[in-house]
Amino acid sequence: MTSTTMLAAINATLREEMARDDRVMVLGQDVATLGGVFRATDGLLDQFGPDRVVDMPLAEAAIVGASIGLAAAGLIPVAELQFLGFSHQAFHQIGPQLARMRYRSQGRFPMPVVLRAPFGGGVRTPELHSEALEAQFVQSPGLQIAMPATPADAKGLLQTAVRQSDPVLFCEPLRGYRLVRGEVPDGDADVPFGRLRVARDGEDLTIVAWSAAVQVAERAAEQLAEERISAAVLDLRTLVPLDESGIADAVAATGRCLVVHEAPLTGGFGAEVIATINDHAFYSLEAPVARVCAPDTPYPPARIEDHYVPAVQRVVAAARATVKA
Amino acid sequence: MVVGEIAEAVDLLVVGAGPGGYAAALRGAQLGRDVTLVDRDGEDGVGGVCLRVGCVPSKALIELADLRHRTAAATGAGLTGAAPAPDLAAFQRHRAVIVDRLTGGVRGLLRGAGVRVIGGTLRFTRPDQAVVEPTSGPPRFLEFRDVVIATGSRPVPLPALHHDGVVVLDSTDALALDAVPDTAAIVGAGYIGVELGTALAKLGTSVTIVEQGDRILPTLDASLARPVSRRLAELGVDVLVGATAQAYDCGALVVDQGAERLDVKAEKVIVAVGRRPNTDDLGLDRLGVTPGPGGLLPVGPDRLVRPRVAAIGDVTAGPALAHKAYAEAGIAAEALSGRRAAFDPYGIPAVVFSDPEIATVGLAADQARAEGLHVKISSIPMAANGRAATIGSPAGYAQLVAEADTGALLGVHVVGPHASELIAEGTLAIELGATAEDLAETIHPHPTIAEHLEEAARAMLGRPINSAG
Amino acid sequence: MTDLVFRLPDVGEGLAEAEIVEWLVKVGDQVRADQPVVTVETAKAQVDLPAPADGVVRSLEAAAADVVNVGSPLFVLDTGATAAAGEPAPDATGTADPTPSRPAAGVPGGRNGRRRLLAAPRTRRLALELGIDLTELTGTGPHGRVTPDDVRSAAETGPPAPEPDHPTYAAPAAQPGESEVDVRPLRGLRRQIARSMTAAWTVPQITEFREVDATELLRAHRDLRSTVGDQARLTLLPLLVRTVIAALRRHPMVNATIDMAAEQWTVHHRHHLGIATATQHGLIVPVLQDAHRLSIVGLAREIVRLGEAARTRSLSVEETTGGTFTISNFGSYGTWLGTPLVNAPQVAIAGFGRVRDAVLPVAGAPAVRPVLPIAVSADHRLIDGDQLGGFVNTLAQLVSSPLLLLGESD
Amino acid sequence: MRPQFPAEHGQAEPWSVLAPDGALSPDATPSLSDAELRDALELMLFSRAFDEKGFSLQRQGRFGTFSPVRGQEASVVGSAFALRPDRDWIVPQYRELPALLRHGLPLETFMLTFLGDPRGGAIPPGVNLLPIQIGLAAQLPQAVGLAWGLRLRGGDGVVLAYVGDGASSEGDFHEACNLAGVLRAPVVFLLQNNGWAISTPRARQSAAATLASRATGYGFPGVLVDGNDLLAVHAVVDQAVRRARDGDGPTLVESLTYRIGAHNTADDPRRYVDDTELRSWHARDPVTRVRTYLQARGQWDPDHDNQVQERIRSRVDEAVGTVEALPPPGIAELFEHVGAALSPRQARQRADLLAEPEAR
Repeated sequence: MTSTTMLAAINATLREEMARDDRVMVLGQDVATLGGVFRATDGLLDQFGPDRVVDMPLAEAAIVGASIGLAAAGLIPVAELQFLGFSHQAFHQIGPQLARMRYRSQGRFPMPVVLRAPFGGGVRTPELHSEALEAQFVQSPGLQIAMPATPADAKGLLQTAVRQSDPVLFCEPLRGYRLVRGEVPDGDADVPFGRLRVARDGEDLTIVAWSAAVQVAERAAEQLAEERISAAVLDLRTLVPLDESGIADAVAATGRCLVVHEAPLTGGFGAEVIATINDHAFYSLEAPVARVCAPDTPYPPARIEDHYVPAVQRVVAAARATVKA
Repeated sequence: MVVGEIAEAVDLLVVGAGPGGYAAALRGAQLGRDVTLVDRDGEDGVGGVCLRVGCVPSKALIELADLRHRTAAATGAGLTGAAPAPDLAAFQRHRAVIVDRLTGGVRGLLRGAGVRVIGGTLRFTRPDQAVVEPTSGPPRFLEFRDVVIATGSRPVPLPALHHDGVVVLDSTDALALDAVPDTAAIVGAGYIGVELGTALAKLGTSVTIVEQGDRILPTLDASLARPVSRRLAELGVDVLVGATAQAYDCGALVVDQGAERLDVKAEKVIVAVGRRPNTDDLGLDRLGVTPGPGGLLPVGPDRLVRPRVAAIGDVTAGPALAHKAYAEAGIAAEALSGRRAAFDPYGIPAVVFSDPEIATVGLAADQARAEGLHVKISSIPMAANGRAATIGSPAGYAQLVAEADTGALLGVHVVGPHASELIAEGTLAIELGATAEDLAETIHPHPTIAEHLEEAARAMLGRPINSAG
Repeated sequence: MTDLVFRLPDVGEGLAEAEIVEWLVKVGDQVRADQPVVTVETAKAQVDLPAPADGVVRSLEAAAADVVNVGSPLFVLDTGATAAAGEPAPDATGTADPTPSRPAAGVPGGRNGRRRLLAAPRTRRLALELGIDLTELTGTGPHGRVTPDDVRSAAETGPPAPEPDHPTYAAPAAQPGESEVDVRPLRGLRRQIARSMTAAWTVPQITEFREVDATELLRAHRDLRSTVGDQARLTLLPLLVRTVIAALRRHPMVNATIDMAAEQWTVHHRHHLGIATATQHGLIVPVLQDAHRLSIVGLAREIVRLGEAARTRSLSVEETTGGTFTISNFGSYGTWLGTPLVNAPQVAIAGFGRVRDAVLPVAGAPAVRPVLPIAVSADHRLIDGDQLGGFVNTLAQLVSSPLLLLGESD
Repeated sequence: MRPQFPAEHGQAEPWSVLAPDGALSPDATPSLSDAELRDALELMLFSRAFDEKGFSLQRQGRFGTFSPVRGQEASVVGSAFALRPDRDWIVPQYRELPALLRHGLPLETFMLTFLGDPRGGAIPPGVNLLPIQIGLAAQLPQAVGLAWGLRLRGGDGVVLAYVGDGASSEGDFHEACNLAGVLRAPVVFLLQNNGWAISTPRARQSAAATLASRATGYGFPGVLVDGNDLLAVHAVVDQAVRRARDGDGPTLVESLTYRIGAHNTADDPRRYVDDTELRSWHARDPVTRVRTYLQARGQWDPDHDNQVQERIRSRVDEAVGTVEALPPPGIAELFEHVGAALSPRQARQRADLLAEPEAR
């Protein structure tokens, strides 16, 4: 076990996976010489050379499209989209192409492609850099969506992503890159997809979150504990596949639930979580499931983003209301 | 980082690597905290003003000046030959070695404790975030859990005298002189001005001290300052009180004293009119902290300004002394780490390395009275001390202030040789709640200056041995 | 200018000190030689001390009520000054370095009392850690010096420390006076009681009540009291303690403690009986250590001693911990029958109400007899109803026939 | 002085070998042998026959919407004949049936695709094809990645990617060409300029005089070829494939041809195609041209033609019979190959669907 940042965990995992399997390669904008704008791929070029660590033209569709071709040729591309906010420039290669190539080819072309994409607010970026777009990708069957919240999960989920044959959108919380530190196991972290993590146990309320919102939920839970409200925090880890039974069990145990996410409320993945609870834990509920999300506005400029991204106090207030409801 | 403020997690952030800052960092590390220490000068800044350009170099200079002066004075006491000439250039090299050794030691301690040291200018951007602008490279954003503000203070400039570092100097420049000036004017007769003036005079400079108030060392009791005043006169230092420095013109400091205008010939003008806390450029408003009068940060006994934010040293009220910062550092680190801690000394010793030295701790008699205490006072002249006579410095006295009915010591005030060392005993006695009797019954070695405290205690009990009282 | 320091002369014969009664001049005053300056009082007389020369008073080195040693400076006279001149107030802005200003030393209690608080730094830190206000302690050391032991014993009996994260920075003070209710913090013993009662309430407990003919018990008490005489103040309680111990011997598992965290329970072979005691501070339960070894007189004395110590809050830690069973003698303050709450982690408690006359069937005919109500509560996790019933039966039997105690082994 | 802009590119002449009347250009040497030409012609005839059969079946409700090759047979077959199916790859759009057949795709598989049967995507192992691509130009970045990957894997395979004049307006066309140029990927972009994107004429797609000229902007050659000239297309693509295999990078080949007929079975070209223009392209029919040439060389005659037609007919009929005899796909196939394994959620959905009464 070593304590490290999210970013360091990602970098180390990429290095380990590339060393383990020479089919694994890294491509994207500024990933080679610069080592990534956030240094996630720092040092990989030196270790693995220009054929396996490749600076790409500024063309998201080409990066994803080429990854499809590389996978068809038998490689395991780990492509970096510099920001998830720019993924729309490649969306037509992700949803209708990458996600369904295995299906289209009836299994002839599985797509072991990992798309790494930093995202998330609170870091004062210019426009289009911070958007939490995860829900927009959920409707692309065949695509798996991993959203780690901790360094250990960043490693474990990235290992799992690289080592299996289906495409993965691997969303990395920008804000957590250097901020979130934690123990990372040596060797295989063994974090399967579709199995949520109980970040904190609690009895009065279950807070469901993923990625950077997990830390927000945990901090809220700490505050709630001071008010003698015992809040469990679930880290979904992957949205697709979704740990339905994990959610249902946890919510049934507390009878109350609050979903926190950074994306706008309407059509956000929180709605899917609540629908899942509706399907599997409705009769255990003691209060309506609440949501703390971004408002239905465009992602705002930096000076007002703190009003947009769910803050600890908003989560605390919603939790109080849910517990009292 | 091309875009965005990708913050790094910091557990305990300490701003400023002076005595307060590095001590807080080390104590924090001892408590198991992951400590990041930010200083404008990075590793080079470790030690702060005190170790690098303040107390330590100043004491080295005073030592040199004193040595030279006493050597000259000893011609009648058993030494012959010409007094050695001062060589400040050599002194500066010597000083660099001392400072390097001391700061190097601290750097080693910090490394050993796993403290991360970052160089750059820090500003707070949010209640839990700060940005550090290194001298080169992109800014770094630190998101911290707890912070200790230990940014210290800087000399206050006088608008009338533009600091140029060549003629108009501050104390830092003065300690970096590589030649002894023939003439110097010192503006401000506080402890820095008096110390520098004394040292320069002993090195051969013709010194004039210009003070706006009516006497030197205005913040100390007049009786403490009196022997120093006399000594300055003996050293040929001109002290102009009730005088205001107006300008520097044609090699002279223009001084208004009452209705008179004087030209004080001065190769160098040293401005020592006080220090100002470094709290103005820290973005404290973003941190949610508002400095009080004079830029000082209001703190509680645990040195917290607000939860998770502590301030220590010169940025808080009280004497701007390294040992105060040092003591507060531990309190702040402990309080931020969830321990109960309070800065609660009975006395903070204060020392002026004047000639003779002044050292004081605890309450003066009038302060004690203001506290509602009944006091007894005992004051014994240094002339009664044999060791002082052998040093050739019989000026000064030792005064004890004690509670009348219990005899518990409230204040110890010493003017005389080695007063700076002596005061530690007084501090200990006060902190332990010792009485004059305790002190009188404690055997002190003879012949030492230290036994003078025993004598003062005996006098208080009405049974002096060596002094008639 | 020439400063003349006037020191306290020996105005008597061999006097060491004098107290300042009154200053007759103030700083800045012009005085003439031989003008009275200060009135002092020695052990022998009150005298006025005159100025030694003409001059201006520069400073007064002592204040009224100070005791000054012979030889100590009393005042300073500037004999070179001819005109009266007040000391100009130093200009705070840019006159001189503000440091080292003499630090205001913290003298706890100085503002309120006139006594210096004597406590070493280690003691002060300990007080801080334990949340003890030193100014409220009387030290046992020389001159009232507070020792670490003083602090520790205050902590054991005094108010517990506030929460460690309680902010010490300034918080707005509550506005008093306008409220219709009196809101008070739950502190000290009351908080401890509240906590232990809350803990007691979490124990699932059952209570069995019994009314016992106390005729024999009262007779035994009367006989014993005449035997004991002045040796001790013998109440009914020592007898009840004896009875309880005998019943516990026959039902050992009632003399037990339970630890749910470890999921185990402990049967105690020694009998440390807690005696619930009402004090003006609140409920305190001193423990009769090894009560089974004490004679009736010993019990009586120990009960009195502990009760007194409880009321003066001078019980040691050992005297309030380690109980294996508790007796609540609520009859002593008039209660007829009540439900005692199990004093966790003990598993049972016996309550004795006030003896009163009641009509009982005696040999088939109604008779008026003194009746002692007994209520025993037990932790139902460990003690089943029949077990409790068995214990209460034994207890009732022994109370109604104290002679049976003779058959009990010690 | 004002800046001087370079002149617009004028109309370049497409590379051609066989004249519309089947005459070999005087200075040309055929790049295909007579035997290869006979095979090529048979494949062109097969394509045309299948187009007719497909239309017929579609009108009977026995076939889905599909896009005929008619008019573009030389372009498709000529380019495909430049490849070695064992190592080279084809990345199709969707109007390249004869190329896919030559590369090894069973006709039945192709037909299943246009029957709306998921099994149509099942390209047999060893057949170097990506599936038909309905998303226009989306295949191009994939083709570049594939070519790059083949090279990274140490092979010398070349990728031939088909695209049309309409799809060349897509952003993916630009991104793919740009990337291919940067990587010097072994890929040949065969841009079949058939004049139409459904009803939108070539002139509405680009102001460039030729689409081949765009290659200059990507740093590799662009070649204009007579797309109705089998030998010309083959010669040009052969040369491009050779370059790619030798590590000289990509080539853009604009094959100037014409869609004789509808965009697909749902289209009615009479609404937008000018009759005169259509007739002029009939006169330049790619099949006639090769047949005339081979007949002139004594390599083809009406008897042989009849045998070939008969062979084609029976092969098509056989394929129709085979696919129509296959059991239809059902709910199970809905969930096949979505991923390596079904998620619990997908598994439950599958079970729920299978449990519905109409499913049984």
